[in-house]
Order: sequence, then C-alpha cells, then structure tokens
Amino acid sequence: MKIDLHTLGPLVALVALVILGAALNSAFLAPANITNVLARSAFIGLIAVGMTFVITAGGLDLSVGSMAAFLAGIAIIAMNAALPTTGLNWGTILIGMGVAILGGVLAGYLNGALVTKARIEPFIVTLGTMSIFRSLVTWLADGGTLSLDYGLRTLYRPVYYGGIGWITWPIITFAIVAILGEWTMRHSRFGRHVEAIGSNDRVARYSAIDVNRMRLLTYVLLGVLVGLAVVLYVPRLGSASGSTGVLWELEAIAAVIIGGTALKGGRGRVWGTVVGVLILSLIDNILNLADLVSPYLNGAIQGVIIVLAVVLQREKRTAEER
Amino acid sequence: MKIDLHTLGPLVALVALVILGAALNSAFLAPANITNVLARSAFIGLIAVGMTFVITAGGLDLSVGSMAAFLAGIAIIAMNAALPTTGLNWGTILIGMGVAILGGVLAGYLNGALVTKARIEPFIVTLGTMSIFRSLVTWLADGGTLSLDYGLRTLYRPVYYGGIGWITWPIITFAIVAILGEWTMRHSRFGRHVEAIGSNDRVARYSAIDVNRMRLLTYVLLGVLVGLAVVLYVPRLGSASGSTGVLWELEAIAAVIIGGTALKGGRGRVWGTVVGVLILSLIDNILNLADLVSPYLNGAIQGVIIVLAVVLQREKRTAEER
Amino acid sequence: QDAEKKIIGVSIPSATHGFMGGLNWHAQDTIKRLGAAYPNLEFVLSTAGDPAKQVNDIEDMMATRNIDALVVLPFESEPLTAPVKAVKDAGKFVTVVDRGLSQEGIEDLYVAGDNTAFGRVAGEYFRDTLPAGAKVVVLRGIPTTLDNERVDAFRAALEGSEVQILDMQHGNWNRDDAFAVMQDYLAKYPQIDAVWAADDDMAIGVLEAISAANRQDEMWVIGGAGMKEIVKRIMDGDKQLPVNVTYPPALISSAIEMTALNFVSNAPMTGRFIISSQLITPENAEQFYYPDSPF
Amino acid sequence: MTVLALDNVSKSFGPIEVLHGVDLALEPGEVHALIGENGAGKSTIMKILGGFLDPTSGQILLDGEPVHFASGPEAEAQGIVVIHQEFNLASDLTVAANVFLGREIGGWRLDHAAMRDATAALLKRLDTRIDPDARIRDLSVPDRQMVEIAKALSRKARVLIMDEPSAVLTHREVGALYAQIDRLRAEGVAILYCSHRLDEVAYLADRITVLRDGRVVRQALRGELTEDGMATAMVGRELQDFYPPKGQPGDQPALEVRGLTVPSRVRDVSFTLRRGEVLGIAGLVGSGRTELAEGLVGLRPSTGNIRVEGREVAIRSLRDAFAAGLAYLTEDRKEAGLLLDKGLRENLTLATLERFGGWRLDTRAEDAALERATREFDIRAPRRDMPAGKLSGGNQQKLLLAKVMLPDPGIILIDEPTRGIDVGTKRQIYAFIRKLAAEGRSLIVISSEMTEVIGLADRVLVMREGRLAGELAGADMTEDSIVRLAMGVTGEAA
Ligand SMILES: Nc1ncnc2c1ncn2[C@@H]1O[C@H](COP(=O)(O)OP(=O)(O)OP(=O)(O)O)[C@@H](O)[C@H]1O
Ligand SMILES: Nc1ncnc2c1ncn2[C@@H]1O[C@H](COP(=O)(O)OP(=O)(O)OP(=O)(O)O)[C@@H](O)[C@H]1O
Ligand SMILES: [Mg+2]
Ligand SMILES: [Mg+2]
Repeated sequence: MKIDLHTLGPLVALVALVILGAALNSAFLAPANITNVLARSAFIGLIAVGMTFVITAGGLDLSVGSMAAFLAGIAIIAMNAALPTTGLNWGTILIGMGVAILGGVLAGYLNGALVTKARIEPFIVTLGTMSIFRSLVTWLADGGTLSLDYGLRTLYRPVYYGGIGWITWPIITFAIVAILGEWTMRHSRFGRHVEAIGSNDRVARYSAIDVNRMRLLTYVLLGVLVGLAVVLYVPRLGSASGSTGVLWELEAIAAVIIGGTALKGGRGRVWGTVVGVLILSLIDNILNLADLVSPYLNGAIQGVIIVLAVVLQREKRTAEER
Repeated sequence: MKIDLHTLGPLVALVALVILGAALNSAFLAPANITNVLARSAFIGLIAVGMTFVITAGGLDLSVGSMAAFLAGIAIIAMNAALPTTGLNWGTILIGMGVAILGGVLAGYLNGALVTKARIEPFIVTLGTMSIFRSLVTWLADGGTLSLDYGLRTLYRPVYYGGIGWITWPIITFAIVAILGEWTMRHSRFGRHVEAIGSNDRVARYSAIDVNRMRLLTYVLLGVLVGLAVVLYVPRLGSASGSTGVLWELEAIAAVIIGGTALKGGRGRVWGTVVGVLILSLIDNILNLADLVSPYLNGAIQGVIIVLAVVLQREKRTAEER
Repeated sequence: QDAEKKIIGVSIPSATHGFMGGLNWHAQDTIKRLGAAYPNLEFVLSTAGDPAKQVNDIEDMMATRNIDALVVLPFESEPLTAPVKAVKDAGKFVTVVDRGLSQEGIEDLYVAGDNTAFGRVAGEYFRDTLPAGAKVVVLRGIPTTLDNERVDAFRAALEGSEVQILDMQHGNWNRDDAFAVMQDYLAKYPQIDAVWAADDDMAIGVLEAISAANRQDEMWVIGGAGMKEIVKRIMDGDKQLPVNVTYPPALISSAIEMTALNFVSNAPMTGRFIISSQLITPENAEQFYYPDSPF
Repeated sequence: MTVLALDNVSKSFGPIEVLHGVDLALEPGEVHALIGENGAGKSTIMKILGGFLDPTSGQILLDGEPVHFASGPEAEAQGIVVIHQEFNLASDLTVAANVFLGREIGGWRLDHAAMRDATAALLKRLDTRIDPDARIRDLSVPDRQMVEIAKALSRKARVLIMDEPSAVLTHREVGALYAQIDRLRAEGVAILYCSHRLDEVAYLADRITVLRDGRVVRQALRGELTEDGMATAMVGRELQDFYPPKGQPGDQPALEVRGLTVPSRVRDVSFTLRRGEVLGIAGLVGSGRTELAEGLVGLRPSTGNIRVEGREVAIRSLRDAFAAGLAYLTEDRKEAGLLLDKGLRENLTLATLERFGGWRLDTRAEDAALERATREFDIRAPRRDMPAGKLSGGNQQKLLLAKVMLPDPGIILIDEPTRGIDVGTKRQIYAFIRKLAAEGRSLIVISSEMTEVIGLADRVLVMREGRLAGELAGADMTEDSIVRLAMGVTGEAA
C-alpha cells in the first residue's frame, strides 16, 4: 500500500504531542485522562467529520457552533416541555434527541439550500446563519441559560459519562462515526461524488452527478452530526446558553485542515480529521498538565503548535512535489 | 461604461438600508450620525481594503483582529515608555504611530512568510497567529487593559475626533485608502498581478510573476493597513486589551465577500468592499436607532440582512450565466 | 511543619473583559503570594474561554493533577454544577466563587459578590438623585444570567419612580461596543440625563462618546466594579462620574486565601461569604483605590 | 439510417451568431470528419450535438425524431458521448475514478478492484502504461488525453463525438487511437471526428464536412478530397508550399547549454543553438523535452552551465530568463498559459506589464498591442472584451503565442507551437518562425509532430529518457531516423 504523507504528517505531530504529554506528567497516560480527552473530543470530532464532507465538496460551514447551541437549546426546551406529559423516563429523552437530530437536519438543509438553490457563497450563508442561530438561542434563553430539568439530567447523564468500561459512549459514537465517515469517503458513491464536485464541479455535472443535491446533502449530513454532537453534549452540561459552542466552527475547520483536507475541496481525509481533532484536544490537555507559563500565553502556545503540526505535513509535501 | 452587476448588487442593498434607516428614525441622516457611522467604519474599512488584496490573491487572514489588538498594545506601551524621554508632544505620538505601522509590516510579513515560504495553508497560519497575537496582548496587559498616558491621550484625541468640519480624519483616511486601493487594483501592475495569481497561480508563474513575493506583499500591505487602523483606533479610547478587535476578521472578510470579491480569489473589487463595510456598519447603527425587537434578536436580523444583501447580488449573476 | 503537599486547583474564566482581567490578575497575584508563604501548598491555575472548556479543565485537574481542593468561578452556573459536584463527591474541598451553582449545598465555601445588590444600589442612586421625568439609558453586558440579575434589580429599584428608562442595549462589557451603542443613543435621544453603564469598561467607552458629542454637561454616568481609573476620577470629584458601585475582582483572592487557610490552619473554613456591593462616593473612594491592579 | 443529425441549426452567443443554418448527418459505422479553421464553429457543433449547448434555432434529430437535450448527461443517456477539446477530468481523483465517474461499479461499497481492472483493460487497449491509481494532476498532458479517450470508450456509445482528440498526442498513441476508432466503426458506432491534422482526416474519414465561418461549405466522401483540397476548402483560397524555405543559420552561438540536469527528469544535456537557427527537439511523450525547456528557463530547479551570446548567465527564475533574452511558450495553455477567466488584453500583457506604463498601467497602449497582436497572429475573437476561455481552442493558442512574443525575445523556446491550430494558421506560424530566424533570432521548437520538426527545423535533437539520444541535420532528418533515436532502436532493420 502506498503511504499517504498527508495523513502521516499530522500523525507524527500527534505522536510527538503524546510523548510530550507523557514526559510532562505520568498521569497523562492513565485511562482516566485518556477517557476524558477522547470523550471531550467527540463533540468537535463528530462535527469535524461532517465538516470534512462539506469542505471536500468545496463548501464551508461557519454556523456549526451556533447551530449546536441552538439545537441544544431547543432539545432542552422540548424535553422540559414534554416532561409533565411523558414523565421522567427515557421516552422524554428520546424526544429531546429526536428534536436535536431533526433540528440538525433542518438547519443543515437551510444552509445547504441557501448555498445551492439561492447560490450564495457558503461563507456568507453560514456567517449569516451563525448570527441567526446564536441570537435565537440567546433569545430563547432570555439572555441566560436554558437548563434541563434536574431529574431528566440525572437520568440522561450516563449517555456522556457511562459506557463500556472506560470507553464511554461519546468515544464509541465518535469511533463509529469516524469509521463510517472514512468508509463513506473512500468506498461509497457519495464520497466519490463529493470529491469530484470539490475537485471540479463542471466535470461532476458533465458526469451526470446532481451537484446541487450532493452539496445539499453534505450540509444536511453535517447538520445531523451536529445534532448527534448535541445529543452527547446535553447530558454533559445539562444546559445551553449564548456561550455554548462558541468558536467550535473554527476548531472543527482547523481540525479538518490540519488533517490534510484541502480547504478548496476535492480531497477529503476523514482519518486525518480525526487526528486533527485529537491534536487540538491534546494541546489543551497538555497545557493543563503542566504549569508551563502564564495562562495568558496558552493561546500563543496553542497557535504555535497548530502551525507546527501543519509544517510537519507540508514539508513532506513540498519534497514530494518538486 | 459597462455596469458591473457584482458591485451594483451590494450598492442596491446599501441604498435600501439607508432608506430603511431614514424611515425608522429622522436622526439617521443627521450629519452627526453620518460622521459617527463613517468614522466607526474606518477601522474595519482599512483592514477590509487590505483583505481584498489578500483574498484576491487567493489568500486569507484570520489574524487581523488580534493583530490590531496587539499593535494597539505595543504602540501604547511604546508611547508610555517614550514619554519620560521625549515629553508630551507629537514626537511621542509619532513614535507610537511608527511602532503600529512597523509592527503591522512585521506581523504581515510573518503571516506572508509562513504562507509563502513555509507553504502552509493561510487558514492555518493565520488561525495560529490569531491565537498568538491575542494571547500576547493579553499577556502584555496582564489580563487587563493597556492605557495610554492621560496627557498623551488628550493630545492624540483629535486624530480620531478632529478633521475638516464633520469629515473627521478617520473618514478622510478611509476615503483615501479606498481610492488608492481601487486605483491599485485596477490600474497598477501590482493589482493586475494579484488578480492573476488568484485566478491561476501557475499561469502567473509561467508569466514570470514572482508569485510568492506578490503574495507576501499582499499580507504586508494588509499588515500596514491594520497598523494604520490602529493609529486611528488608539486615540479613540486610548486603550487596548484582550477584547480589542475581537471578530474584526470575520467582519472584514464578510465585507470583502459582500462586496463581490470571490473568496477563491482572482477577482478583487475594492469599491465593493467599501460598500460591504458600510452595509455592515449601517446594520448595527439601524438596529441601535430603531426599537425593532428584543436586542437578543439583533444578531438574527443582522444575519438575515447580510444574506439578503448577497442574494441581491447573486440573483443577477445567475441570470447572466447559463 | 506539615510535610504533606496539598494541591489547590483554581479554575476561572479567561480575561476577556476588564473585570475578568482584574480577577485573573488578583488570582495570579494571590497564588504567587501564597505559594511563597506556604511551601507545602501548590496551586494549579487554568483559565477557560467557555463553559465546556472549563469543565475540561476541572476534569484534567482531577485526572492528572490530583488536586485536594478546587476554587472555581463558574463561567455559567448550570453547566458547571454537575462537574463541580463530581469533584465534591470525590472528597475534595470545593470553593465556589461569585456565581452560585444551581444546586444548593455542594460547596464547602462560597465567596461571592452580590449581583442583585449591584443593580439595586445603582438603581437606588438613580432613583434618589434624579428628578422626576428624568431619562436614562442603560448598557447591558454580555447576555448571561448575571447580567439579567443586575438589570432586573436595577429596574426593580426604579419601579414606581418617575425616572424613565429610554433604552437598554448590549455593550458586551466592551469599550468599543459601548462606545458605538452610546454614540447611537446620543443620536437617537435628544434628552438623556444619566447613563447606567453597569461596568467600568463600558463606562470608559460611554464617556468618550459623550465628550465626542460635547454633551458632558447634560448627563452623568455610573459604571460598576470599581476600576482604578474611574475610582480615581471619583476621588477627584469628577462631575460626570458622581459615584460607582463596587463588585471587587479581589474576591477571588479572599476565596483562594480562605481555601489555603483551610489546609494550613486548624480553623475549618466553610460557610458563605457575600461581599455586598457598596457605593463608592468621593468621600470614601480612597479605600477602593488599588493603583497596582491592572483593573 | 441517420442516427443523429443537425437540421438547419444556428447558434448565437449574445448578439453574435457563430453558426448559420448548419445541416449535418451522422451515419452508423461511419467516421465523419469535421474540419475548418480555428473558430469556424466545430466545437460549438459538437457541444450542441452532445447536449452541452442549446441551438438558437433549428433542431437536433435523433433517429429522425426531433429531440431536446437538457444537458450533456441526458444526451449521454441516449448513447451520445463527447470527448471535449478541453479536459473534463477531476484532477484530484484517480484515473479509474475519473473513468467511472457518475457510473461507479458496485453496490453500497464501490468495487474498486473491478473499476481498476476495467480501467487497466481500457488503457491496455489504448496501448498506454498509465497507472489506474495515479491522480490526474500527476499525469502529463498526453496521458490525460488518453484517459479522456479511455473514459469515452468505457461508455456504451452509439455516437462518439471527438473534438481534436489527437492534438496533444504523439505518434504512437495516435496509432492506438486509430485502432480503437476502426474497431468502433466496425461495431456500427457513428463517429464525428474533428482534427486539424489533414493527413489523419484523409486516412480516417468516410465522409468530410468542411466548415467556414459557421457555414458548411463542402461535403465530400472518402477520396473525393485531397489534403490540399481540404485546406483550400477550409481557407477559401489556394495554399502554396506548406513549409517556408529554410534559411542560413549564422555561426555565432546564441545559446550554449552544458550539462543541464533537471533532477530526476533530465540528465546531462548539452547543445548549442546558433544565431538564426531553428533547432527542433523531438522525442516520445515523457522523454523530458518539456522539463528540459522548463529547466532551462528557470521554471524548474536545474543545474548546469548556460551561456547566452557567449556570456555565462545564472537563470534561477523565469524573470532571469527574460532578462537574458529567453522566452518560453508552454505546451499546457489551459493550466499554465492563459487566465481563462480574464480578458484578452490582460492575458496578452501579463508577462510584460512593465512595458505598459509606469505607476499607472497604460490601457491604451495595451489595447494597441492587442490590436497589433490580433492582426499579426490573426486572432479571431467575436468580441474584444470576452474572457480568453471563451475563445476557440486554436485562437487561444494564437493568443498565447502573441503573449510570449510580446517581450521581443532573442531566443525563443516553443513547446508544441501548433497544437490545435488550423492549416492556414499553421502556415502563418511557420512563416512567422522562419521570419524570426531570418531576423537573427534563435528558436528551439519542441514538437511531437514529426513532419513539423522535419519541415521547420535546421537541425533536430532527439531525446530519450531524459538524455540526448542524438542529433540529426539536413537530409538525415527523416521520420524513420528520428523514431529510431527516440525509441533507442539501432541498426538498420529493427
Ligand atoms: N461561450 C461562448 N461565448 C462567446 N463566444 C463563444 C463561446 N464559445 C465559443 N464562442 C465563439 O464561437 C466561435 C466558434 O468557436 P468554436 O469553439 O466552435 O470554434 P472551433 O471551430 O472549435 O475552433 P478551434 O479549431 O480553434 O477549436 C468562436 O469565435 C468562439 O470565440
Ligand atoms: N509526475 C508528474 N507530475 C507532475 N507533472 C508531470 C509529471 N510527469 C509529467 N508531468 C508534466 O507533464 C508534461 C509533459 O511531461 P513529459 O515528461 O511527458 O515531457 P515531454 O517529453 O515534454 O513530453 P510531451 O511534450 O510530449 O508532453 C510536463 O509539463 C510535465 O511537467
Ligand atoms: Mg474547437
Ligand atoms: Mg512536453
């Protein structure tokens, strides 16, 4: 098999970070810490897998963070509203999950339709919907926080914290979605067409691919995955507010690009995205492991590591191209 | 002369907004309000003109907001430090201005060099430097605010508030930069080369254009304009902190794209950018002037208007193509 | 000498606006001071930009730093309640600062300012000082629960008086945003008698906008939280800034210090300490003036 | 028995009508050649037949019935397959993925092996060694064309429309293409074939339609038209000698190249170009001719010693090459030659902007230059302000030539000078090259058309696998000897 340097580069960065972490603190490799890091990567991870498809098809979605906040908000409202009728049981929680996922489908459809039907630049569409979702959730929460009923929260909690041994549900979900995503990108017609569209949409059109439909589907897929991320997020914090999911979009896009997917589309690497997500979570985790510097400088270290992680990968590429 | 629909679209949106504003509140067209809105637009305006070049050459810069905060911070520190030696006079302020502009050159050079020499995706480079600059200014300010010496601030104040009649210096600067920017894009070799690079960098290379140097120059130009924006920003409030310039990058990019410049490069419209900047400032102004709805929903209205402004422009374009 | 090392984790929001900046500074300053004073205490500080990151930080402190106590200023009450409860359930000492958790009785020690008083004290000053028919505008912070509490209390204090609130928009505790909002208020309302800026960072922006419009003589401004520049001007008897309402960022210092004392002294440090908001007037301003703080 | 026909079809782009009442009928089992000057409307006809453009008036008849194709894929569903003049490949995807794009084999899971095998089989039939797993962006221009052909062959075509499929191919590959065309013809496929190589038209076509300025001016059956006759019908007047008489190159060396090496592609090439000489470089696809030229002008990192007019020069970028008086015309006009979305003027002056005004660009001077260039190179553009990508293929090539000649270079390297150019213009270009040589300039002409090299060059270098395989001059320049050197076959009968 041919080794793909685009994926290898970030992998090297990931391994370097793991070694650094282990050197800084022996607890780094303890199962508890690994569980924590993997589980919290799941939100951005799910979103980033969806984002990989959107970007590969030549799109972009800046609204995912706000969308997550909005979906969490309506899911919580729905569960609280249903509680008196349906009672304190899993049925109520399933309603909430359903609302999150269905809301994700609709929100993704909105973005996709504006991009493909109204033919507006994705950057603008999703910048607009980013404002809209953010502002709606703030309004729904009346400027404060929307909280899930305490009983429901206790019932729902194991969805984030429980699992099979130390492999908690978010980790399992992220793993399954990553595998399915990789499979879809590599081995399905949909993935093939997504890559073709991002590479050259005229060629795709000439090959009888319904370009608009496929593009729309990538946004819907991303919406569903944002919904799924929300399903895992709500039991963790039990609330949603205007500050939920701020900057998730940048993190997700960064993970996708660190992973070797080209921002201009045409080449999607779901594995790379997973590695990118892990790199970003590990940076935060490692900064917490040691008191390296003034906390004010955490951002600077983060920035340097992100750039370095990509340098590792690009260096190889230039060598290959020359 | 042929009418350019790309620029006309946003212009229609701008005129619609002006009419809306005037209808909602009679104070809207008062010279004081016009001065306020134009002067406030100047910061984003200067940056967006620079961003137009970067995007036209196929680049992107997410770091401008943080860069502005950082430059404002070092300019203030420099002026405060120079004060005991140079005294309370314009010389000291010129030092501060020099530091801001020179700092802008260096910061732009850093971004540009990482993009062109280290060959890293601009999105990642500037996401990294965005974190870095933001974190540096927070560190310099020790988490708080860097304030300019009171005497200096009083001396410096007229640079923002003064001017020729109601046309204050920021307005004048913005107008001059916009005209120079438009001229450069249309009538200079540099502008032609920038468009060529964004359109197809291989063709540019085969036409003996030093692609890397030109790309680097666009980042340096943007850095200089960020520096210039800072020169106008510091006298306004005389301070800088970690929250200065947050999200300016998104606003600047949005203005550029609303103005009809393509995000993928090759087609720059500086006039369009100016219109885009004005649209964005006007939305804020109108939302403040009119008691439309819950302030929580301001973001939603903003989002809708941004998308609509672009719909106006795109509708035309689809008709033109097949 | 107690040889056993105790680790105290401190988790606070990052310095995204003036007040938080001051709070960050006080936290670091206190940690440095206590670290030197008590060699068997170790501190772990982390700052978070959003609630989810703060939960991550707390998880990391538990999993990798093995803390004995946690001092937390929750970014938001709701999302932090369960994670902080988990820390308590693991047998750690928990100090909650400023924003109460949404469930009673989790923390050992609670040190807080009083947001309701913060709004009320300001509101009462407006009510008592302004003549009937006076018009005021309000700049709100970032939409959050605590902003709601302050604004509601302010409104309640004015209830029944003849003072009219013209408008309330969000200045997001940010100087630039406040400047723009105030400029637009000035364009919109020919008569404004007073401004409640609810935060001293916003007050700075508001004052600039007023003086740019040359309407300094028409209105005064009340901020909040006692920023040193503002306190200085009150001390100097600035007419535009008659008073201020405290909400000291130094409360984090008290919280960290009391938590430390719990380990180094014999006195158990538990209970609720509410540091109420006070009115800073030209007469008492001196005692609220900390020239070294960045805030 | 006509499968597909145009009935009185006209086509306008905006106010300009480019086809005027064209009738054309394609019969099964027949190769129908469409020839005409650049911009005559050949590609437009093909796009209309393939469903990619709507006729402005007139109709398309499929099996005698009027049809309307809403899109290319819709026409393809009816068995009408088009090989476009410009590439239609997604360059990030592999060869196999492109061949089966939109018609992937497999159920839920794509059957990669089946597609790869099928692609390999198709490519084998075309006698090329392209790896089905290679990405298109890593392929050379001729290889990409072979993939296009393979892609078209993989579709079940009743009608195959080929727009200059051979323009970028070399000898050997053209042979493979002919074999496939013969096979399809025998299977009863109707083929519409467009080419500027008249020898190939004479060899392949059962029926010929000659187009001039959007009108059919002549229809003929196999054997009714000689190559000269075709040329005359296309141009509308007699054409004399195809190649201009060769000149007398001077003795002074204009360019001396010693030990030029382009890492991993060209090794140790040395030659001397004399003033006033036209030096041909021949070789098979992939023999490194393009890399040699690009290394020479600083577009690729290279080592070696270069002297211009006896002075040693260091060329590290194209700018250095310009300064030394060298110019290079790329073979890849779509990707490296022209900005397809920019106007003619912007394209013409892009490499030489410093000649047009100081601080402010002098658009008047640019327009004047465009005026001159359109005359000198006979660029036929319906409108001056159209984007270069909307020009017909041949006219794009002429524009590119004009762009390269603008700095008035002393030494000119031309890679595939007449790709996609009609006979009439070819003659103009040949005459032009000769004129340049006569003026004392020196030229290197890289070409895959053997006859062109022989007819034009004073001397020819043959490359094989990145090295110089030999040099031929005068009467020794024959197709046979060039092929021998290029393939590395020695001895008399191989
Ligand atoms: N989309 C378009 N818009 C405007 N004009 C066009 C467009 N496409 C083609 N033309 C014009 O129509 C004419 C015919 O072009 P066409 O591509 O059919 O020529 P051709 O015979 O294929 O020439 P060549 O041999 O150079 O490929 C040309 O003048 C061309 O510039
Ligand atoms: N592996 C590759 N990666 C990228 N580009 C390539 C690769 N191989 C060839 N090319 C490009 O394809 C073109 C043709 O290269 P090739 O090696 O076939 O040289 P050539 O002898 O000039 O052949 P011809 O001129 O007949 O195409 C060149 O522009 C070259 O840059
Ligand atoms: Mg053609
Ligand atoms: Mg070649």
